Amino acid sequence: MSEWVRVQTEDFDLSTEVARLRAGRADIGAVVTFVGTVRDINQGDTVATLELEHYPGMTEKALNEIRDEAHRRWHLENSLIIHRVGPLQPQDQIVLVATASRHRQDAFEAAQFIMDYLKTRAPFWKKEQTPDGPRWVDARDSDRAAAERWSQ
Amino acid sequence: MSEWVRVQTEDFDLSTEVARLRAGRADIGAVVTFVGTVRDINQGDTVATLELEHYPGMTEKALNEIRDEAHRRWHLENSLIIHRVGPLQPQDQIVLVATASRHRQDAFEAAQFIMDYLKTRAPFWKKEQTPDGPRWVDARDSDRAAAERWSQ
Amino acid sequence: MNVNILYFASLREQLGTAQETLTTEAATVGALLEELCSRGPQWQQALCDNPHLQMAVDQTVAHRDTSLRDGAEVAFFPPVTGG
Amino acid sequence: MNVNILYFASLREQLGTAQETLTTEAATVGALLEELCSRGPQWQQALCDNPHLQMAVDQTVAHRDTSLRDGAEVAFFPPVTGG
Repeated sequence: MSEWVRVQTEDFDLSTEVARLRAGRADIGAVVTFVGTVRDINQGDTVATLELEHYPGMTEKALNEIRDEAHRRWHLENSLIIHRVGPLQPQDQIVLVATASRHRQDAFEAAQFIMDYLKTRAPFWKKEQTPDGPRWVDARDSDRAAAERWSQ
Repeated sequence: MSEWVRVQTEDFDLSTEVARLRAGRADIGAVVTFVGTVRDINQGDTVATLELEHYPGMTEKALNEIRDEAHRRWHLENSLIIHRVGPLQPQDQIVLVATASRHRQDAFEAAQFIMDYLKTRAPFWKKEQTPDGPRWVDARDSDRAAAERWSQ
Repeated sequence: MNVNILYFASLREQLGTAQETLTTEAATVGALLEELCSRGPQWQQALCDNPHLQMAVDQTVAHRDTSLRDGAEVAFFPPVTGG
Repeated sequence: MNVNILYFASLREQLGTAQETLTTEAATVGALLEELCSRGPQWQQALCDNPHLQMAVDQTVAHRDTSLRDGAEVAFFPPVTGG
């Protein structure tokens, strides 16, 4: 697994990860982070826990490809993707995407691009425990549309 | 000064601020942060220190107006703006904008909007110490263009 | 030849299997799918009648006409929902 | 009437002053500017000949035709460069 792409069960600390991303790089002027968190309500139902399944091996490969593509499209000094798997509770952190660049536009666009591609291309699946029992989360049309806007 | 807009000489901790932003809000699914940092090179010259001057009173007023406008334009659960003043060194944190929403598009767009407006409307001025002496940083055309794209 | 087949998420639950090794003459993912779906209505429904079915060969997104080689890792899964 | 005038950043340095209280009959920011610029070439150059001059009245962005009231806080400054 690359130093800048991690799939893990443990939580992560935002300050620690951003410090690592920036370490020794005085040409960074902008750092954008995205943290996805577990909401207690999804599609109108209470979510008690969330289980994140993934495809070990392909996940890391897909995330590295997305990260590489972001570095090809934007001028980035560094970037980082962490995605958690296993059981999660409401308010838990799920995913961190962090991008560092000289000027803010690159960092903002690259972070959005990575999230949009991750949502539609990285093999993770969410299963929610609701009062009506477990259910697999459906893919969202809005995520597909968001990813398509980056097509060249 | 509002709880969610601060102008201060002290540094800030990203994790602490994001935890405060999210506290008790289980309907948040997305948190975007932007951190602006001091680069050691600007316009080709080495920057030894940076001094940030501001207009006390108007600064807080302008930042609150920008934050309020972001909450009018996007569905945000919360947001936070911290801007430092006084002397800063390369790699120091200058500004934090953090936005929290249910879905990521709102958080991403609102954070970009706040930064673009802050860059062109909040009364801060940067003075750099370079090997050729002190100089006031010039406003950038690209910042004006970035702010204009949000005009209705 | 032998292929290693993986099933994920809702597909894994519907089919009651996460992994199998299959000896097959299928030259493409599409041919392999036909072979699997001939096992019965449960397989037909989960795989061949599923308009959202996703597939990968050797951990790269694949299509029905993607070729198979001996020892290939083939995966079937629903649309992804991470992030 | 009296107005409190503030100068920031490079303007403060050029004019060698950060703040002054002025008794004036100027009804608008534009009239106040004319009065200040009549002080000499340094003022003319920093304020009236400056195409990038920014201004605020009572901490709100203002223009040359913005009205003044007794006790107003008027500020002059260059384009902002924070963030």
